[in-house]
Amino acid sequence: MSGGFEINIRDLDAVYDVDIEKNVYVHAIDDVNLHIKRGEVLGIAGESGCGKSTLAKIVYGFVNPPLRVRKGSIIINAYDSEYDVISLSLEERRAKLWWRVISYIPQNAMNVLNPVMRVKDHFIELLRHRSPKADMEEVVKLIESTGLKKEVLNAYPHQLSGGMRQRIVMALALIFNPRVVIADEPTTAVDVVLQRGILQLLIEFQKKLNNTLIIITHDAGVHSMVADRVAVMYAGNIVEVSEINAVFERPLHPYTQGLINSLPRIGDKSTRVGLAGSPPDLRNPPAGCRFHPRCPFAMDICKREKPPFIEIEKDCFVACWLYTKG
Amino acid sequence: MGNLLELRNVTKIFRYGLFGFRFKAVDNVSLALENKPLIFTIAGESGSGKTTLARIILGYHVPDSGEVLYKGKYIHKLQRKDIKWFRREVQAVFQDPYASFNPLKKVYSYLHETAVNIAGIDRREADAYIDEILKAVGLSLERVKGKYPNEFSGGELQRVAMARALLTKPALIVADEPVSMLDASLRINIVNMFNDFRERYGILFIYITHDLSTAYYISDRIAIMYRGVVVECGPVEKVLTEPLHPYTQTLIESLPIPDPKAREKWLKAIKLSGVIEKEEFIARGCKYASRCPYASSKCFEEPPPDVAVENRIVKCWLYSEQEKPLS
Amino acid sequence: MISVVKRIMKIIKSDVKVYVGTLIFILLLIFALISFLAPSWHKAWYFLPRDQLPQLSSDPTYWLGTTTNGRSVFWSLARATLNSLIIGLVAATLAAHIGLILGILAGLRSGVIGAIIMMLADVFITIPPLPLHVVLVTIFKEYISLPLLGLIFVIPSSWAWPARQIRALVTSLREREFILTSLLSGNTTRRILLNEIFPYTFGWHLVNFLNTVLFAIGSEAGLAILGLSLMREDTLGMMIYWIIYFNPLYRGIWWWVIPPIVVLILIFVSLYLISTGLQDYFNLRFKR
Amino acid sequence: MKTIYYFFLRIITFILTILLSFTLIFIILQFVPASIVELLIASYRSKGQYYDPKAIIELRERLYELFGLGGNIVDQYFRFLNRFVLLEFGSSLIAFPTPVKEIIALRLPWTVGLLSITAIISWIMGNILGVLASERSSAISRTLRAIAVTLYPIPYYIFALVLIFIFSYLIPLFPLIGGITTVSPSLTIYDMVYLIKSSILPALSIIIVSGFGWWFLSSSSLAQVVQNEDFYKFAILRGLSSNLILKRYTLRNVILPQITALGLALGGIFSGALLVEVVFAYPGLGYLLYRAILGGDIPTTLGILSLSVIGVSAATLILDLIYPLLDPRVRHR
Repeated sequence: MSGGFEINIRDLDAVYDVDIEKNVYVHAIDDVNLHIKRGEVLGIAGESGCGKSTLAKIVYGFVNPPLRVRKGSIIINAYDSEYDVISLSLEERRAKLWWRVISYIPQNAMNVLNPVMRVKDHFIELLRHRSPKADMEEVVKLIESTGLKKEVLNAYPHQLSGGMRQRIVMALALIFNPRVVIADEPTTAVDVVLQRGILQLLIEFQKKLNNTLIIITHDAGVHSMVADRVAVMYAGNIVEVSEINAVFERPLHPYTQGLINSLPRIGDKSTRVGLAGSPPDLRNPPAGCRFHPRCPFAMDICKREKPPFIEIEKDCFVACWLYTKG
Repeated sequence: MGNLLELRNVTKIFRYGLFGFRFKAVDNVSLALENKPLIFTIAGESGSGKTTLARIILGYHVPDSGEVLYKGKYIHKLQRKDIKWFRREVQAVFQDPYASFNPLKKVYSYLHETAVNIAGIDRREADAYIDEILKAVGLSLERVKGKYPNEFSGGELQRVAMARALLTKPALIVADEPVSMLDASLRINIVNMFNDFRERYGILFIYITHDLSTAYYISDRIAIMYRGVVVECGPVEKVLTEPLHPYTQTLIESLPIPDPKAREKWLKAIKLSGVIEKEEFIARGCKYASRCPYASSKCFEEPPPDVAVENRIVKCWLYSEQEKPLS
Repeated sequence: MISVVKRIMKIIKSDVKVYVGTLIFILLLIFALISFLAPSWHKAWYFLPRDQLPQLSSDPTYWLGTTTNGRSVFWSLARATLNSLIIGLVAATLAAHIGLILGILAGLRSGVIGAIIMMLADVFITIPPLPLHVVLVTIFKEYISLPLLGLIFVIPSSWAWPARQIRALVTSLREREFILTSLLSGNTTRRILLNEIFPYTFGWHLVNFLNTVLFAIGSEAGLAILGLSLMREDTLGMMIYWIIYFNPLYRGIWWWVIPPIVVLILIFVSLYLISTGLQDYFNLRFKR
Repeated sequence: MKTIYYFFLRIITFILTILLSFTLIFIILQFVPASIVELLIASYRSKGQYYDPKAIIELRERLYELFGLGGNIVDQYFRFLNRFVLLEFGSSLIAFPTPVKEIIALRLPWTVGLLSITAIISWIMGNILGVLASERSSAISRTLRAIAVTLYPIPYYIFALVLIFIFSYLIPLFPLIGGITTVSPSLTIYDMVYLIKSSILPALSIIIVSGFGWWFLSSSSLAQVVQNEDFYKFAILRGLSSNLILKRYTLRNVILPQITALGLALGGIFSGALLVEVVFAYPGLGYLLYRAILGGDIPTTLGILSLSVIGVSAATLILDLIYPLLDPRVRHR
């Protein structure tokens, strides 16, 4: 597997059509640029409705109505070939990209197995190309690497606990050793102890397979435990991308600052303050910087023009007028 | 000053299907809360029985055994005249604001009913009184009147639910996961409000949650529940920083805290137990035995007693007189 | 009162199925009501010349021609539609309301009573309706009258469908937190039933009502084919019976056969369109 | 262990259904005034049909016993149950002295033949079409859905009349209400051809209506239920081929609610089929029931009715026993 791998997202813009004739839509992704590197764990943070899951679906190429990509490109180059996800047809994505180059662990992973099929059939139908015996050996090895016993393979999904089903879905996603794995809110409905186990497993596989892991979650604590870099999203824009320690020690964007300050920590009872107001309705988002109605530092220019997405340091970006003057 | 609320060996049994599997959702829980304004947290993961316990305290579920006393009166055996008194004294706020209001009814109708039926406010003065309470939660009457639940954001609707509970000037408010559906940045505003009302109106809050960080931030005392049993109870500063019970220890260690420096300790691999929840519920001894690193044969046979350690109670054989405390 | 009418109109316009269905049904209703203007002799046999082709004239008697037994197809069909609708309404009102009450009772009292009601409902649903109707009508042949026939169709299973439907709805509602909020706002169980639960069940009650009307009209036609309906009265079922009995198609008399079939099909189509349209409407609103 | 418990419960419901329906009939029969027996017998005489006097005597005896006009209630109930369950109704009136059981047995294969073939074909056709149609272009499925919504509520016997009008009158392909008069079909070629020719229309009227009915149910259950399920979306995400998804994910999850729906609809399908036979004078149980009622032959009527109750309950039981084989959640609790 020769080295080079990265994903380049250029000027991506996507909407959820509400009423096509009247041209009413929810502007879910607005001018997103992101460069995802080889072998890194990128966290995509942001609160409900900021578009992080939508971005993940588009990067994976799972775009169907009412979601519509208006402009922008997503270039994945892996195994010395280049794919523009947006221009590929659904058939091409399915044949070339899905599960070989890029795989996707969906939200609510506990209930995504087919209730009327045994666990092992989920794997066999994917492998199928080699001899049944060889297939089974590979599947057993993969299952045992997630800490599950091989008897699990003969069981039906409803006979297993939530945690077990979660690990099976993870094994399914890693079966072809993909170059990038997207995990969409992997541990929201899971209790804390199981969450730690699952996230540790994700990181362990990422290290072993040396691929890129994109974790989408609203939980800042999860990002601080697993992510190398974090992209913070607000109302369809990426407002800040920075290295994990920087995000928590010296957050750049006012939204990130507000978010980090509002998180209580055990052992520290100092008063915390949340953000005023609530996220905008993306059917008619505010002009200029979409955070200006709630931003304590909002200047006149913020209300009129969209802040540029500039690289403050290597691999660190921010979209805020506070940083363009200097 | 007797106890405001007292639970004595409360047990509630649930059944799956007609002759199906029976288990104790709440198993022999005893608690005592003095009559002073504070925030008491009941923390536990899903399936720990904390919501069932809340519904028992509200009088909605009747326990299969044990009693619940509010200001010395048995709440499940109240006579007619006391029911209205109990309803005025004890109110509640629920997890999902949109589920707490009937989508087909105007939100204002619940405020009006509570004010008139429970608080006994005269119909004519109801609007003024409601407006005053709504202002206390950062809203106003004309912002709320005539609107349906879907015309509010989650945060706003939860504030209306809080206002509805405050209308009767209760002494006890049971808040069942009041902020878990809200975004982190908005969550803290509502949590701060609890503290504010505790001081201003002298209300005792029972805060039910699975989020230990907010629990630490606002509460005074905490009880940790696991599979229907209170495993540890005491002042929150002590319990969450120097946890005694093995389950509480694992909980605190596993919590993903928003500080990258703790990553190295957090990534220390843990063994995920393959135990199915159902078995733990019907376990004879300690419910946590099958996952506990210190479990001995006694833990599997006999349910552990409540052991007093400093000003805390922990239900674990490790701390009973014969055994030397290990931690 | 006006707000209720406004709401109903809103529902009707909201779904094309309901709109078309209501339109057809209103036309049928008018046609049925015209039967009150029927001349006194319309029931008599051999009053009119037999097997007359339909011809347009001022007097509607001949619009649809006459039958082999010398009766005006138009008047007998109008009266038949009216009677069938009456049977349907009698059966539906009873069955839907019994179903509603038992459904709410079983939904709220989840203990033994609820289990018994539901077990009874499940058992009754599997019993084929025709045999029991035939037994009832054969035995009480002498006492059969329009409303009694409607009553018979309530047994065995037409109450069971609404009961199952309403019970499922109520059990799911019972778990919802706004019931608790309403309780904490000082509402009595009766008021909760009225303000919180009933607005939801009303929709399905209407749907169950329409489905039972269909079931009853269909059952009456079925019994009539077996010669067990009201021999002396005009009902859509009886018209089918006479068509099978006299077999007019043999002699090319098509105008006696087509109208009753068309009216029957229109009734079924229109009521079912309204019922499915309402179901979609309530599913959507309930989920929101 | 759990599945045996499931079967046990199903068999109990089966027995209960039969017991309850017969008890219901028994209770109804208790309200029959004694005078009605004389009334019924008198009405047959007035019809001018000649009945063998011995038949009348036996009928009066049978009716007295049936309507519980003699003996104490308890042992009468058990004799009543015994008679109904074992179809012991003595000799029929319209074909005296042949016992009721015999003439029913003669006609049973006709009805079972017509019913089983049409019900199964339309169920399978409806489901497969339902799943396929909505997968393909939505234009076809929208028009099909419109037809299905109009056809679905119409009872078979009404639709049968439409078919008669079109295929017997307008385009005379099939014999008008000819039907097969010979009671026992001799297996000559001519009979066979005639048999098939006159059973096409009855079969068609059931297949078209219920076929569209099942199509409508399966496509709506597919659209509302399966396609919104997480496992369906995850199957697409994994890049599985569309016909693999169709076979192992869509079809197998749509079939389950359709089996329960079939179980619930059996009662209606059976009643409908009986009536279609009358409209076409198809020599099955339905037509026998029609002639029994016409001739006031109560024992045969009750015989057919109890057979239909037992038959439908048995069919429902079979479906209930098949269901766990297809749904592992029931098989392995």
